[in-house]
Amino acid sequence: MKDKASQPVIEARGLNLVFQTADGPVQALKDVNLTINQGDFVSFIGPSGCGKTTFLRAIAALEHPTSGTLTVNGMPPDEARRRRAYGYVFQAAGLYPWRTIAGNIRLPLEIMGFSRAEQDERTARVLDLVELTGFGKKFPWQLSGGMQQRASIARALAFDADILLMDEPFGALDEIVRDRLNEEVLKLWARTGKTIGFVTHSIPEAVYLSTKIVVMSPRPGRITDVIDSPLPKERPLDIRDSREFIEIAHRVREGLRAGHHDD
Amino acid sequence: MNRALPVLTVLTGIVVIWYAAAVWMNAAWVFDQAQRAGQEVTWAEVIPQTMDQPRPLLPPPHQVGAELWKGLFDQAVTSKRSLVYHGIVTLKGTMMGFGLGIVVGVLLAMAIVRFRVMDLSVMPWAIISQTVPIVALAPMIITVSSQLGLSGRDVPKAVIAAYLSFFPVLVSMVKGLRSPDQMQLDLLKTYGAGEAATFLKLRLPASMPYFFASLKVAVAASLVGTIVGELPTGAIEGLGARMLIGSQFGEPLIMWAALFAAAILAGLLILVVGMVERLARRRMGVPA
Amino acid sequence: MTALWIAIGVWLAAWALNVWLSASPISQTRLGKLLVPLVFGATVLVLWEGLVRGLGVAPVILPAPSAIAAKIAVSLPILWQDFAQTILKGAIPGFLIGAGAAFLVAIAIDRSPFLQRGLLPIGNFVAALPIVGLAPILVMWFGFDWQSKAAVVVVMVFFPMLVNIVAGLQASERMQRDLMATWGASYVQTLVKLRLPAAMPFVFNGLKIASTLALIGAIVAEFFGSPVYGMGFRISTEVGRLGLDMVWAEIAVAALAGSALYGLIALIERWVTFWHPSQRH
Amino acid sequence: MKRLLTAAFLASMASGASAEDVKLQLKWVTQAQFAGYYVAKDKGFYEEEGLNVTILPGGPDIAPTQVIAGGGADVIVEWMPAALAAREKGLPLVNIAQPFAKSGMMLTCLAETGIKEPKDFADKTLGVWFFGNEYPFLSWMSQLGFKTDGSPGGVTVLKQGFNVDPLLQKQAACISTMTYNEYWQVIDAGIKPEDLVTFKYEDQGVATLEDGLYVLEDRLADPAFQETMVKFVRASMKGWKYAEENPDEAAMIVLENDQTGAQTEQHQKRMMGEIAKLTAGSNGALDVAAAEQTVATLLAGGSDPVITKAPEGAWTSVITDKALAN
Repeated sequence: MKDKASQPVIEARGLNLVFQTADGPVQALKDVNLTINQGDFVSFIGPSGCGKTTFLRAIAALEHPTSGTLTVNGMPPDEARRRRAYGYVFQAAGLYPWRTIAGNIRLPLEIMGFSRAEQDERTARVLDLVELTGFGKKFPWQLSGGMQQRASIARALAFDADILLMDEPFGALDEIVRDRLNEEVLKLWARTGKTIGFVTHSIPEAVYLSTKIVVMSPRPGRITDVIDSPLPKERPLDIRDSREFIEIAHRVREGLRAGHHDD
Repeated sequence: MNRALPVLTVLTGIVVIWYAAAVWMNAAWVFDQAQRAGQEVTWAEVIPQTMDQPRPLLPPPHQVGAELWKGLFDQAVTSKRSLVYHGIVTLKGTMMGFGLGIVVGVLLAMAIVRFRVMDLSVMPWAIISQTVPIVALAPMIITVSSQLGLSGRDVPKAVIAAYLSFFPVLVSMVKGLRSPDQMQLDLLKTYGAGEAATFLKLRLPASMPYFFASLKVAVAASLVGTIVGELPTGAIEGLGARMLIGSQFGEPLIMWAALFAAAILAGLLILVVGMVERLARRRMGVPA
Repeated sequence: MTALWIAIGVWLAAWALNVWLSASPISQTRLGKLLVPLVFGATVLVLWEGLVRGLGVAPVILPAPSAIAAKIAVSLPILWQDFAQTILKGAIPGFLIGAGAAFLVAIAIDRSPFLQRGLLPIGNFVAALPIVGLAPILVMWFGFDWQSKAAVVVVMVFFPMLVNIVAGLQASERMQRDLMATWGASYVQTLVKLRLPAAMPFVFNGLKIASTLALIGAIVAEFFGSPVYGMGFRISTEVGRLGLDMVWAEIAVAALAGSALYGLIALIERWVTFWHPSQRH
Repeated sequence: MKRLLTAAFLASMASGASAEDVKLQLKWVTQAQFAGYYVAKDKGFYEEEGLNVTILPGGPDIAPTQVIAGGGADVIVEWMPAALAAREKGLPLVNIAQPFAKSGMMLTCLAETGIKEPKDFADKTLGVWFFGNEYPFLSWMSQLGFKTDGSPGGVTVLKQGFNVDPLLQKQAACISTMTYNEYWQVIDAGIKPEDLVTFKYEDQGVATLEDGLYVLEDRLADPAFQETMVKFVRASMKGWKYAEENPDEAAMIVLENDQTGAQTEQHQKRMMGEIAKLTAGSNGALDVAAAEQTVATLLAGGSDPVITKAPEGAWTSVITDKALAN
């Protein structure tokens, strides 16, 4: 199935995932087929319960599909996890309150056995990348929400994973902070060329960031539309006023609405 | 079944270890006796002899069980040999102490939340009070209460039990009465609510989950207090007194049976308080 | 009777002082937070002294604070000997062994949800039992010296600690455990870097409960047999000899030791769990 | 030491209690050691005298001296050493009757420890009851020249709990026992009398008077109270003599009054038999020579004397004289 030209990184074929709950089985993912290529910025959008987070977690081997195949870099997700293929950013910053910002960024590096010198070097580099230089010695609770989230992105970047998975990373932040962080993520993506999986509720955010937008609908969670964005790689904030942008946003909204009509 | 199986497994493990320990600990006496009589004994002869000694160092489970059964069911409940009778005495002390502890804890908490001076001056001492080993005070409490004309053993016991049980109530109630946030308090202010109304309509209801959560700890503390109170204060009835009497008369079986009766009583108390808590929570619409 | 009136007068004056103090900005300072309870404690002592003197309470019933202080002053060597026997040899080693054992067991059963499900309800139940009733049995097993006292303390401390540590080990957030998983962290790494630090508030909560239990256990156990020194020994024999001033002297020492132990734990807690919301001011 | 009792307490005593109500605090739990009082109550001897007697059992941490000081009892059963020590502490106890003529205390040792006579105690561990009961032992050791602080050549003292375990567990070479109680617990535990060596305090010349009746001196000045005590002592002694003559019946009466429900018939009957040996020959009147011997023993108490000077007025024959007169 490998196509060398497009270099698929994540491939899902006929993926199903059923949770056993107290109220009986819940189909979280149904017959999901998706290919994500090297360097893609893929957004997953859809209402609550559509399985977008579950799919992201399945990629990171935090959930295990009931049937179907899922490969990451051509291997099962568990294997990929062991090879440290992922940087994961959650909605909350999830920083350890007993560690400083630098200590938090260093944590995955310690676990992965980087040398002390390299830990320091990488920590300094990613702090600079997210513009937090000088805050390394602060404790998380001494920082604002936006800064905490940047630190948590820095932490995910520190060990140079191929794939960055972000689960509504800016959901809890206000609009202005969010815009700025969106810009920064784009810059990061341009600079590092990483493959990014991004879960969001926000249509403008999805359109602004992505090269590929995956629209999902709930009960059971499935993909209803995959939109390849024609927007250029360079995206200033005011691109959001362009006609193309509005058209894509419109298509996404239609897709979401269609998903809703279904139930 | 899913939840019972692990517990049963662990319990079985405990019983097995208990039997092994009983053989090991009680064997010394058998060997000693044989030596005094100038005989040799083999382990095969020793093991049965460790199972039903009248004064075992560690009575095996079945011996304790039999004694417990005898104490609980083979006597009229009014008999002084009945563990039910002594259990009721202890229960009475526990409930008195528990009630007193709740009243003191709640009143103190109200005063502490209302008056800053109470908060500053009393709270630190309430914490220190719990670091004073209550048993040291038990003889004092008896003397002082007998001087106040209370010669019965109930009051000193209840005082000791209350001493231990008021603290968890106090701490939880202070937390609970302070749990409404500024927004809720401000809202009531906009309604023109006075201090009393704020207390009744907001602080008190808000503190209830905290209150009920503290009861389990408080009732267990109260039972410990009552038993401790029955040990050195020379109470002549109650499970604590049974333990002491068992120790004093060299009847380990009585002691062990009383210990297990106390465990059963503790289990029942916690069960009942837990049920009250769940009921109250459901009535207040908090998911249990 | 005048002594009583003076004492009541002092009480009222001190209370007024405290009301004023707690309303004034001084009470926001560290000094104020120390001063107000101290004034309160002092007034209790004054009132006690006044009651005893004013009502002429017999010293064999309730000695005055001054008499107790005088007794402490002349009995320091005995008090120290008792303190060493009961607290240093009985309570503290028992406390450390009990807490340490609970810690090891908690870690040992951590990987087995089956064992946890089996042990936790039992541990929770036993933690609520009047374990102190085991004191006479343990004295029979471990002899009359400090070993049996330490054993009583071990048993009393073990279960509350176990329950708290196990609860603490489950206290880390799921998200943080997931993060650890995405980094491919091993069990030990997750334990050391995440779950143990996250468990610390629970551990210290347990330690605080255990510290008061330790003192009770060590003293009660001495009622059932002891060498001819130790705080529990002194209390029970001096009650028999009507040496109530000595009894109260021992109670003062016990309160001091208990508060010091509690304070020490609270201090370490502040230092270890500085990051916890309850510790941030 | 004049204002020993609180004004409040005296007031309550004067008004609260009717003259014929008597509260008796026992030294220990309900057992045949106190058979006389229980017999007197059950057989109606107290009632015949017009008394309403309440018997309060004791327990491990109940000091009768403290109970009477707190106003919890009118009369207590106490050992003379403890009573004298309390008197020196400022609690003016007076012995008004002495139903026990002899001491039942002894030291019981395991023969296998090699102890044959008192001098063999050196470097051994001895179990002693405290709580006011240690005084005769300390006097004895001081007379023998043994230090009790565990130093070499002395003896190591352990505070014995309320049972004979230290001996059975071999934690002590000898333990304190009463002829009527703990000694038999050792025997019941399966140790044969020939495996034991006993030293009665009586035989060692360090006996002190045990179970006597004590009241507060101030109250004795009140003629009405005196009269009540005369009746009380008379009825009590009648109970004791009845118990001596009908030991089995007395034991059963004790058993019925046992609130702990832990006493056994066999043990109580045997105890009653032994107790009868100690009360035999006492009509209730205190043998002054025995009391003086007690004082002498206590004064010889070595470095930490139980009492520092001979007491005055610590016993009176006023009550027994009247009680025995008719």
